[in-house]
Amino acid sequence: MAVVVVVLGRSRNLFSVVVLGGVYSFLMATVLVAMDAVDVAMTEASVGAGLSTVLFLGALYLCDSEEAKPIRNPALPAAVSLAVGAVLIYGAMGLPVFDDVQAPIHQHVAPYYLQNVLKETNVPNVVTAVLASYRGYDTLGETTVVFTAGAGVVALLRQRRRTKDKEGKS
Amino acid sequence: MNGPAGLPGVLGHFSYFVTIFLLVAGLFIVIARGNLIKKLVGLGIFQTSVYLLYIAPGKLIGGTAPILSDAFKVYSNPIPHVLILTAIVVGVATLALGLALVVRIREAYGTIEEDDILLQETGPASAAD
Amino acid sequence: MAPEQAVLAALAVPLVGAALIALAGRAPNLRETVTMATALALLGTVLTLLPGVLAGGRPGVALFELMPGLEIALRVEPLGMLFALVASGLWIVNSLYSIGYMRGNKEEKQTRFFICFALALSATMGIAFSANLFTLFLFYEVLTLVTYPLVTHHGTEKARQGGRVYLGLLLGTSTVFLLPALIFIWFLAGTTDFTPGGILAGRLGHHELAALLALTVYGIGKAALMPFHRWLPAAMVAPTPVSALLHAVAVVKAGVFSVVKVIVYIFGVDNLASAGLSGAADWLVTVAGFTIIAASVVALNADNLKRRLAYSTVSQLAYVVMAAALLAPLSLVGAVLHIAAHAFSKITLFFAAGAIYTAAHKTEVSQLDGIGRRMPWTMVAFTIGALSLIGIPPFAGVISKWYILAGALSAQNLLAAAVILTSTLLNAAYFLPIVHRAFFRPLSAAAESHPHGEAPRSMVVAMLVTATATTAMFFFPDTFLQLAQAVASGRGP
Amino acid sequence: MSVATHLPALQVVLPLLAAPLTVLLRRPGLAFLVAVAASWCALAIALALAFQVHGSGVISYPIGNWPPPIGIEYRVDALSSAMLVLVAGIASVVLPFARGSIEREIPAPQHYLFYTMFLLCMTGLLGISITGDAFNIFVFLEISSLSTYVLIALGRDRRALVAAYQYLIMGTIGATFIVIAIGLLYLMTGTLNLADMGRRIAAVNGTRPVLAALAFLTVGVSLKLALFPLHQWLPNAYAYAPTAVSAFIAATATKVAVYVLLRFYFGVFGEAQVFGRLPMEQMMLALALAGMFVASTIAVFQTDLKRLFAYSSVGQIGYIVLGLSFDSATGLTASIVHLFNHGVTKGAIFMLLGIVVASIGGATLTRVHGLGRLMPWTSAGIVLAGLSLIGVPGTAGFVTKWYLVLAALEQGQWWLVFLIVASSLVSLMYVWRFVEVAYFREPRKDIVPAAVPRSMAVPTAVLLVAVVLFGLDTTFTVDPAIRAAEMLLGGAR
Amino acid sequence: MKNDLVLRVVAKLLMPYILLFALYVQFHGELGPGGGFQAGVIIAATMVFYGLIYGLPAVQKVMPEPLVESMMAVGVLIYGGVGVAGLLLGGNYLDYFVLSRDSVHGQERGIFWVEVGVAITVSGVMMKIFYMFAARRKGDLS
Repeated sequence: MAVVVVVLGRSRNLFSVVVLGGVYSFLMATVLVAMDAVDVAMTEASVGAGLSTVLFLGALYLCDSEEAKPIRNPALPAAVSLAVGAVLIYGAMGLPVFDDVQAPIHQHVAPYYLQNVLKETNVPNVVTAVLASYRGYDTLGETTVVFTAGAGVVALLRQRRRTKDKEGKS
Repeated sequence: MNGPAGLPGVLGHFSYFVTIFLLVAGLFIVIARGNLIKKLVGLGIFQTSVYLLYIAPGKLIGGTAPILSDAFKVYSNPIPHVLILTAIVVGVATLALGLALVVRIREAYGTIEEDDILLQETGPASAAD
Repeated sequence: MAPEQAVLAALAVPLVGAALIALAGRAPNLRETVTMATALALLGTVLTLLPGVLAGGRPGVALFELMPGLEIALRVEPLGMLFALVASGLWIVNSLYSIGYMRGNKEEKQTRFFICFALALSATMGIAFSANLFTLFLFYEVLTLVTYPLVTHHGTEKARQGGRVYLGLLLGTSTVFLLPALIFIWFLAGTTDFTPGGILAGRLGHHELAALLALTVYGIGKAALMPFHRWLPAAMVAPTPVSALLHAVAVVKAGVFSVVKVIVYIFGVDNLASAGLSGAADWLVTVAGFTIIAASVVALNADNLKRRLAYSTVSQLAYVVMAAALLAPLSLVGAVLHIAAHAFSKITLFFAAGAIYTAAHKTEVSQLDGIGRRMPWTMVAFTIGALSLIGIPPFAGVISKWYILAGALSAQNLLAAAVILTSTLLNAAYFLPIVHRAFFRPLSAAAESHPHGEAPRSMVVAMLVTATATTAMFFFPDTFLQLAQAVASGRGP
Repeated sequence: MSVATHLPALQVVLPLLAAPLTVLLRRPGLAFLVAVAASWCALAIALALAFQVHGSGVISYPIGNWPPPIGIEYRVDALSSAMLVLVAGIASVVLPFARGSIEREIPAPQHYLFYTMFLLCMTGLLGISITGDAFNIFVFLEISSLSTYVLIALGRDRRALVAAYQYLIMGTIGATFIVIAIGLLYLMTGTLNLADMGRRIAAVNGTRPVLAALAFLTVGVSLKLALFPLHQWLPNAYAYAPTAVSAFIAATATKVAVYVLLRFYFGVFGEAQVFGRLPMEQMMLALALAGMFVASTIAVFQTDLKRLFAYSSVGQIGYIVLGLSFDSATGLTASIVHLFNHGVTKGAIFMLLGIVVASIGGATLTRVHGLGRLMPWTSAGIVLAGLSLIGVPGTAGFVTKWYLVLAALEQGQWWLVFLIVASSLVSLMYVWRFVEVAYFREPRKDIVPAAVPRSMAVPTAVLLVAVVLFGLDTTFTVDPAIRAAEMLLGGAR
Repeated sequence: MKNDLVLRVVAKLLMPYILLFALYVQFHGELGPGGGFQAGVIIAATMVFYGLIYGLPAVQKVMPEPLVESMMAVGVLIYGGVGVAGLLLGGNYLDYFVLSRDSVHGQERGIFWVEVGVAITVSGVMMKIFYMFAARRKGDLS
């Protein structure tokens, strides 16, 4: 995965970038499966690898597919992103280690779901249950986000460009 | 707060390091690259990396996907999965909007390079009337 | 009408007047009739308050309360009463004069001019009758803002320059110094009400008190205490009636008025003078004294008539501040009286200067040779004003100066006494030459070739009125004296 | 079932469902009506909630009847109800205004979608303010953000697109940071419910992940609220967005971000940890001051009024953060009051600019010459709101200044007192640029103002009245603020 | 590729199965992985697929633009409506217990409808976005 990202960062042909992005998503998906997050994996595969790739290609069709060499010098961005990474490492070192049963997340709310889902909703897929019922409101929000995006794209791409351009120039 | 069942030391945090590397790389692409689409790709990576941050700690070795049946006793933690599902959706929604914007920008400016756009703007921007 | 209503009316009348003037803007005659009517109405309202206040009444009204102990409220007390009297009285004369002046010089935007004038008066009434420091601050700022268009009336670049200095210094000092002081006072006392004996008694040590006093006094930039006096000469770009308003009627008077009011009712004379913190105000005496002398010297070297008058004002204001800072009852009476005396005298002088400009288009002292023969009334009035400021009987100035001097002696402050005497000489030195030129020098050749007569009648009348007032105040000072003594003896609000 | 018990749900759900409805209707007129109706209902609900909270304390509403922390909880307390009122209030004023405004700024086929987006944005902000669940905050944050990007991109200038894109990138980074923070917190506490988090975090106080979370959260939110060095997206966004949008987001979006900050700092981390473990106070103080001075100074040199006031917003945010940095009841009160006051003021200003744009087709300083004569009411309004930005007494802005200075005094930091008042002089400068152009320049011949519908004038007037009202009677603003501040410091856990 | 015979035939054959699979994912979501969102994506993907092969007009005959646009809204409304139903039946917002006499059954019912709503919105939005980009493309070429 890391390799993919590095290549992706360096390459300047946007097509390959996009395709690599797809590959990356697939890898991510497999990792997620390994982490037992089947639903997530499925979504990531369909969305990350499928949907967004299509979107990108669609957009690329409308734009030019070669990236000019970045003129700016990468010192500052590097500094910023590394700083962020440093903070995160600092924090991560204190996190419960991988596969730690004692970690709070395994102690507090989750067990309740695992024990009561069948009793309360008769839905064996805990993820679905939590998604749609316990935390159903988040999902409503999520749906709204999707809707927002849809309506937004409509709002942005509906009107005729030419007039738009003139206004822009004025 | 290393629990007894946890893998020791750095190894125990391996997943985090992967996450962090991806995150840094993504962020770097976003900030450093001048190409609007490239930026969005970077943004994508940046967001996806966060997924691992959530999911990984939820995994329990020997656990299975949180789909209940009598065959298994140990399950991985479902909550992060739920959250990340939402996060992914939000991510792609943002992406769609971003691309739509890029298309429009391409049409208005004829380029998707940030620097070129800034170059153009120094022209009309001065006569902002 | 009941005194409470009268208090509100005092603010409302000029506002209504302004509105009417705006409506009557098309027809000059009607507009100016409205102006005069408003002015008279205002004086009438203020006068209805006088007897009650003399009898010890302190009518007041509370409008809004922003937070506990911080409300917009009005209350009439002797000092404010006196200030209101002077301002509203002089407004009538000033309007009369302005009409002549504006027409004589064919000024533009006359409607805006008269509107702002009325607004300024409303703000002044607010300052005069404010019941606490916060309200005073509020109207103080309003006054600054509404007078800005007057100062920049000509709209030239020079005018705008002057306007910037004016606005910058006044708003600057008031926000950077006065506002923190105000909040600090509230923070200490939980109120900002003007109360006899002050509200800070025993709350602060010597140095803190001195510092706070400095903040406050310099915060009141309108008092033109050096080094924050620059705005006054800068504002000279304005038309003469405006200068008169600034110098005599409203602005600078508002300044010294506030200073006196703060010293008497916020800090408290006894508090400042009390043993523990004796001389928390001494430095102020020194600064004021310095201002008096320095300003007089500048005036001495100024050839531009208005500039000379401006610096004379700076020094005269310093008189009031010094007198107040002396903290002696007698000098306080002097301070209060001097507000009135200087008002009458200085407005006369400015009227004269304006008249000269209107009739002869002369602005420099050196051009005034023999003008007394052409404009006898004007120069007589001028002479009266000058003599009054120098402190020669039978004119108003001598009374106030007398009290201040007496106060200085009673406070055994020889420095102050010396300053007063020196400055008197200086005053004489920069006023008398003008009189001498006007009456005893022959007309210059240049002037011979441009014959001109007296200024428009309305201006002459206005001048004579103020000149008479200046004289009258010497013979019948009772009302003012009563009010002043009421202030000094602590029978405040 | 009684409606009253379900108000919290309805508060958000009404606008949320109204949004898709507008898409179904597709007719601008109907969409407009739906939107207005929804926003007014929302306002009514918000007020009702405010009263309930005031009466019976914190309201907790478990959605889907799952008791928190199992399910998602809605939690209304003094602070959140205040935010609800602000958001709903501004929305219900801006929406009627928007109709006239967008007709001139947005191509017709977009109109109904504009209302959709507007409603969604409002939904998002309301959701953030009311929810008691960490992840839910993120979801609704995204709703509001996405819709905001679109709204900005609808601006007629092509630079609006770039502005929107920049905002999208920065906003998403900020949001992702927030997610990271939430994730870390979740990993450490095992819960997503804020109150629950606040309780359970005690066990892991000061551990590295928590501190890291604190850092990420601060940066993320700072991006959203355009804290000084992270403000680059804001000026363009405000300047090129349709004016109605500028008005709404300027008044609410950044404020809600501040709310999130407060919520996490005091509700979850606890002030001891925030201000104890890290040099937060100093950092915030520095950034706030930098914002106050640098941003305001940049504002002075802008030529486009929308840009000018956008920068002024960055400066004003400085005040809010400054109040926060005092970590005292008074300071917090100042911040929360300023959320209101600045929200109202800025809303009013951008609406006024909207009127200007609609009338003379642009709001650059070169266009508004002599605006004082062309559009007396509008420019008077701008000046009034400007005075509030400066913090002149009698306007909303003054109240904030007052509390800020008070907070500084409590800690005896005199230098801060002076910096605060000095910063208001900078604001004076940029407001004055408008005044000079509008009142002391001749109108341009080539510009003839077009008539503006009353539907734009009236809502603007309403806000202006509020500006003055909040400046004179502070019971609406300060009292809730004080309650909220005490609640936060008392520990909202 | 519009006139590639093989593709066209294969597409025709495949289409129904994909949709079937979508429905499976949709309603099997309670048991296995999957749910409304994934289903929606797949449905949309089918249509996009169809569109790529047969061209935009063809899809728009099957799925007219206004219909798609209203699908976006309807989905959200269904979801929100379930919540409101909860309110009307005397529960809290999004309270599924009250949707049926037997609370567990109520939960199932609630989840079912919610998933439907999600699916509709998602597919609607995806298709709409595809349309939008596609339309742009035509505009560019012309």
